[in-house]
Amino acid sequence: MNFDFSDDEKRLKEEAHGFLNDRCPPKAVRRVLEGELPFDRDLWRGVAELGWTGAAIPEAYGGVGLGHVGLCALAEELGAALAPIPFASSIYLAAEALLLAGTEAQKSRWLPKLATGQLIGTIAVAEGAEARSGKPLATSAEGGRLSGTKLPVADGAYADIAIVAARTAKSPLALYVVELNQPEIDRAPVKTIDPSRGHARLTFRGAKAEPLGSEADGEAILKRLYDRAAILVGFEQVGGASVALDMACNYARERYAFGRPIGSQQAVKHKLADVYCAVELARSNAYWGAWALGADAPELPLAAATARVAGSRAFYVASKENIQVHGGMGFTWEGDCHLYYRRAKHLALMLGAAPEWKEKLVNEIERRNAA
Amino acid sequence: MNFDFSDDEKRLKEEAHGFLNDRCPPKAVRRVLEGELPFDRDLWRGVAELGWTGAAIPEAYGGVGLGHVGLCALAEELGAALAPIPFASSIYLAAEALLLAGTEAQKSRWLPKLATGQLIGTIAVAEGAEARSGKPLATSAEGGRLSGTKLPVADGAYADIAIVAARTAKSPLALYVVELNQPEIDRAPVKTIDPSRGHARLTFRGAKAEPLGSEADGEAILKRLYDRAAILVGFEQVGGASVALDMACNYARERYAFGRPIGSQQAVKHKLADVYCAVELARSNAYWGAWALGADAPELPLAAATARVAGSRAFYVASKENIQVHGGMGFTWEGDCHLYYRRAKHLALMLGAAPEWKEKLVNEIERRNAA
Amino acid sequence: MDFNDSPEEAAFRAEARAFFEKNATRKSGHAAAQRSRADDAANLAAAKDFQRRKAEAGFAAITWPKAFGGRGLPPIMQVIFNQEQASFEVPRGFFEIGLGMCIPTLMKHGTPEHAKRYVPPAVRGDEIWCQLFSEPVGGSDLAGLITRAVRDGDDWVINGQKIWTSGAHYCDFGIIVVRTDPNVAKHEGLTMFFLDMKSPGIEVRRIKQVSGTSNFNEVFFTDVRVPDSQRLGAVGEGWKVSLTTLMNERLAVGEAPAPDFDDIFHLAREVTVEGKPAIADRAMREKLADWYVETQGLKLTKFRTMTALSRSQTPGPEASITKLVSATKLQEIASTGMDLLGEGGSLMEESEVPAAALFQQALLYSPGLRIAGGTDEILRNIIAERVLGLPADMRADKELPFNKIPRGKR
Amino acid sequence: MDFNDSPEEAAFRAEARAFFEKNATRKSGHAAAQRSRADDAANLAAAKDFQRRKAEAGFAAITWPKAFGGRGLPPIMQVIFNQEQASFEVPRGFFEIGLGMCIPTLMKHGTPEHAKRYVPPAVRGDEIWCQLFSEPVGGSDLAGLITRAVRDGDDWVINGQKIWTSGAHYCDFGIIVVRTDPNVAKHEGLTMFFLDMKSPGIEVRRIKQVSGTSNFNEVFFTDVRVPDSQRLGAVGEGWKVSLTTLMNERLAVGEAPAPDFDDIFHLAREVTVEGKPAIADRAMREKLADWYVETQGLKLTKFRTMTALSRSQTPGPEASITKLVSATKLQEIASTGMDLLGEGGSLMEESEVPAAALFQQALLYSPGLRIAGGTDEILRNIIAERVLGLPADMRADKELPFNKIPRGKR
Repeated sequence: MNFDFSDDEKRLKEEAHGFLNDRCPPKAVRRVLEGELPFDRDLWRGVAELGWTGAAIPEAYGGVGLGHVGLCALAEELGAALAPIPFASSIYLAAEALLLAGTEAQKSRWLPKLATGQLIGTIAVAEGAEARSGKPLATSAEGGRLSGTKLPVADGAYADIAIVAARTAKSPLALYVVELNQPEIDRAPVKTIDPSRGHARLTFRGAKAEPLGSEADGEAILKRLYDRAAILVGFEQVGGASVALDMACNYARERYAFGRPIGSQQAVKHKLADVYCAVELARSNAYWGAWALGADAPELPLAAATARVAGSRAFYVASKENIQVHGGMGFTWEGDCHLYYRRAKHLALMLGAAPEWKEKLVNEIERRNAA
Repeated sequence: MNFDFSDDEKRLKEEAHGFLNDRCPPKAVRRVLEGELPFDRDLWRGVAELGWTGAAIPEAYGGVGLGHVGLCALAEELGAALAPIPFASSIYLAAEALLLAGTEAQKSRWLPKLATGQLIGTIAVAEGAEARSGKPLATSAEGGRLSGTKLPVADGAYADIAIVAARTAKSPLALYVVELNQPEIDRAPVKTIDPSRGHARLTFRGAKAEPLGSEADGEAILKRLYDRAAILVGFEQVGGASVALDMACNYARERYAFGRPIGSQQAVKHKLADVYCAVELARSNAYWGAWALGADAPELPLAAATARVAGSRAFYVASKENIQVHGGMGFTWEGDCHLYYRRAKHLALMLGAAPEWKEKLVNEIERRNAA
Repeated sequence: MDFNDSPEEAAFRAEARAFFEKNATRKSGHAAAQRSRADDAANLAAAKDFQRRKAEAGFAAITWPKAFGGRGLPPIMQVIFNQEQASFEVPRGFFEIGLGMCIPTLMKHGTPEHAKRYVPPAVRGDEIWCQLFSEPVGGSDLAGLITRAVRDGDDWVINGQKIWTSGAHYCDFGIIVVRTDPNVAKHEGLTMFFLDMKSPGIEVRRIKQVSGTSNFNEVFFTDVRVPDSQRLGAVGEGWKVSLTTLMNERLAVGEAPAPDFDDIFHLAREVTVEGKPAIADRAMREKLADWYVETQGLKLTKFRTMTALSRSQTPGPEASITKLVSATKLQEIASTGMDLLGEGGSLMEESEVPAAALFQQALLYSPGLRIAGGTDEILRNIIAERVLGLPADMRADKELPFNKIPRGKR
Repeated sequence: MDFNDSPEEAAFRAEARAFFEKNATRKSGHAAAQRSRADDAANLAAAKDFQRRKAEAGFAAITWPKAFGGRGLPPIMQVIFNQEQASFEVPRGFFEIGLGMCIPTLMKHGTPEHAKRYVPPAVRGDEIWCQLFSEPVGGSDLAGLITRAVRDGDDWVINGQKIWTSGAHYCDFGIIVVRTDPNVAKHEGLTMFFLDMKSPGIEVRRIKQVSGTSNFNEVFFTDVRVPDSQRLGAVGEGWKVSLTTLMNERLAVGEAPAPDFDDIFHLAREVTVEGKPAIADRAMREKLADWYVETQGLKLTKFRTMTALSRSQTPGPEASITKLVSATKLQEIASTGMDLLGEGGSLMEESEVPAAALFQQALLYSPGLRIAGGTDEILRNIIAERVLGLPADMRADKELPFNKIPRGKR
């Protein structure tokens, strides 16, 4: 039984923790939140230099080949620091999509640059706020040309390439690799609940696009990609939730009211004990996901859904009750509580909301029971 | 604005409270719970003598003609006392069914005896534990004869008449009035979660049965009957919930641990504050039901569903947390906490469980919005 | 049981409705419109104008004694006026604190001269009042305040800081509680004054909230002089005096703003999820049912309170459940509304998002509702102690001189 | 990350599995069977027989030092043994308290002679032990006990009452904490002894629980004499000694019994609601997903604890979350399972009700799970204080002599 990070992974995690403590304090997040920067380019360069962007990319494609469990360890720290960089878009989604479905030529062309952080990738699936509608995609591809509008696209305003989902004559959803610096693409930043992560509207007017995987497999690839990303995001959620819980505990120990620390009141203690339970359940479920990802186990879809549901709940609850414990100060712009609350809801929505994942989870159990 | 019981109704309620305090303490409930008596016949005679059984039955049929708001006031007190008598079966269901759908002859024949408590009525709809299955009724009626098995039937072992739901050649559900003292009917007591209210299995082998209302209207009558009964049961739930909350508060004030009353701990205070909120919301919603019942308002189905969902939740939560506040003593047979917990779950199931009523509630809002 | 007005109530309702029909626009559609309440100059001017018309029509002080320019009507009439008002677009958020809390305190604890000077312009909307109670050290422990006032001849000199002061940046006057003796027990060393917000030494800084708006201020006091004649109540009686004010606050604190049941119900009908309206989803339907039960329960609880009022009974602290239940419900509704949109749920472009991003905005303002005007935890304590009669929390600060109470680092 | 045994662990697992294959029956189907654990004579005899075979095969004291007849293996091996045991029908519920709590206390605080006399028969199942700590006045305030022991020559004379004593009616010996000095602070006046449960003056009365079963007893002491040689630890050190016992209890308290996720999942597939399997209902599916996340999370948390054990680290109080989360989940699952049946849900005839009325029975025993072995509230305090480092509750009884502590009416 070894249901924990290895010693090497723990060392990596500790180093990441130290680096991010130094380079990504809340005031760095705030610079992006308040619109001073579109994202933290210095931090991005820093993590790339440390090899994090290439952590799970094989050495053959310029990566470090550390494997996905190591990437999970990094994700937890990036989540804890609320890192305002396109890590998830570029690594969990764009690079992973290429690894999953790219041709040799595509992998050789893009992965080395994604691995070094030289290029930024993202994914463009949603078409407007009503992203769960299940309506046919309006974005279409024909003869290597893409037309339509994608919104919201994380990091869309400054990413170099995007994996784009489009309808074709033969398939309701096929994937394409698209270079974003084309005159046939308009990009405009849009407001979201978490301005510390940039989002954009992308309009394609006959933009050049290269198929990723076969047209027929688009939906299957996307599902698999989202399952894998859900585990990595699950670690970001666990990281963020733990920090929110720590903040609340620290404040509850230090803040006095009625002549005693507010943390000596059961209303506060018991609230935080419940948050702790949510966070630990999420952590254990995320570990299961890490194992499934590392072992490419058949349990992966189930572990992914479980980690995602647990992680989304834990971070949301921890961040919301962190505000409550902080009282009025927790509700000020100057206080840092809202950074976590915003990120929690953003992460809970980015790969689809809890109801979708609960449905996937039960589907998966039914499938396994039928088998 | 007069959203409260009238002074007369309040006086009636106070009298009922005093009478039940005297005649129906927990140890009277326990005599039925522990199988000493099938139901409390003395108490039944007592409430009948006070005219409660005839409260909402018009004077023309031997009742007191007090109206349904008065009956709601009595229901709250009967619920508070956990009265172990067939009041709901005989009055909210059998007598109300006759009032809703009976012919003049049927009303004249049965209501006066139900009004005086001389006869006990009940209703028999469910056919086994899986009562929500939606399968066609197995009990059938043909040529005035009824065959099939009903289970569980509240008070079925000692009731004199039952309103029975059966399938006919023309209708999936028609209602019948059936005298239960026929050789063609077998009755056997069955165990339920609340033994303070007797239940039975009734087997009909070609028993004589008289149609109640037209065959085609059976489902509509039953729905209307359940809506009306849900409001009366809603008051029983509010009554029971209030007593469970009071018990918990009293215990929390008097029981010391760590040198102080346990009720001075926020874990206990805040739990009970939340229970109070649930009980008050249920009470207000029940009042709406009482108004709708008294005024025969078009809002009745919506008010009924609202009162039922709120009442079921309030009584369950109050009774379950009452055990928790009592700690180990709350979990002993000798303690009275479990009487309320059992009754709470019994009442929450008797007219159908919360999911059914939530569905009715939203249906009703949709219907009203479409209109 | 009925929902009917008495003849007097019906007549008053008709009068109020006529006033609104004449002076305001009836609301159309649902939700959305009620959100924008910026306290900018234009809105302030409109609010002052509307207040003057209310005063002229006799609706600005419905329940106050005639001696103070009120109509001397029972509280139920105020409720009826508010019910009618709810159907109209009217300026709000400028006078509630002054007329609901400050002026009643002045009327009770000030001199007849104070009343004569300050009540009429407040009622007419010419002068606006704010309340300076909370401090950074205090939080829920309101009486733990440390802003000092020291006697100097006929004046008092105030130094310190207040926080969460609504409207301090546009108010003309304020009532303030300060510590005049730190050597006695917490509640015994406080005194209340009123002061001119333009006094030298007062600095107002607006607080930006998570939701991006600035409804509150910090107010800093540096050697601010207040004449002793502006004291309300005796020296050392400030806590008792402020209870008058706070009792009025509790009545004023109502349910949370939109989105409520109706809004999420409509959203669920509009939004498509996996090809079907969201409302077709049974999981959503159960949530809707639960919220309806709460929303309707709170509305009907208010009717029970009104019944008590119309019988001239005093409603108790039962009203505390309104904010406790509705603030949590608001946060749940906001979050669930966003979940209906999946990956698009975090978008906040009003033109792109159903209900003009109402749910997204609510996610950001809902945490404040669980804090302002008494946190969830304080409200549960109030219910437990005052309604259910459970014993008070153990007090670490009881009987200690204020300056001996442990205070921690922040 | 992997779930693999080390070579030593794999070898031990194979040995344990072989033992069970030889001495017990493999479980079939799911749930239901695990429920009946009546402590009647037949079950007691079977349990003693099985314990003897465990002892002979070297599995009765896996982690104990060899000096006490144990195998001296690390705690992970006990976990592996328990994992294997979970697949078999074995008698349970008779020896856990004696071997898990009482004998370890005796080994640590008794004399070598005590160990020599009492440990071997306890391990072989010839003698069973119980723990006499809780009292009616105490509840969660375990140290608030009032049963007195007064010195009389070489003996102590005990008078008072214990409660919630599992197995007192069939046990041979018990360990007991009593108050030997009421004039000192609560935790300082206690002393621990062990005694023969057949001693004159002991009366055992079974307690009937809400669920109808009787797992616990009240034990009354009238002038019961215990020789001073049966004292465990010094006079006045009883609380410290009992912490050894309770620490072991905390490790033993595990997850709640069935029904768990698997049971409600199967029920939802079997039961028809409105013509469709209950599992087709989206509201049910969301509940199932939530419970799966909790069930799986707890199971995986146990793997994390095992990892710590297999690295010879000591797991902390994190395990407190298991009972806290699973007891509430059990009550929810029971209630929801009944709701699937609608009007028929309250039926308890095993032959008539899906899953043989498991859910109905669980509704009745689940409240006990939220209380026994530490209430929800105590567990939250433990997590808050020992894991999260939050300050302790304010203590009204601190530093007071025990007989001056306010005690109320009950």
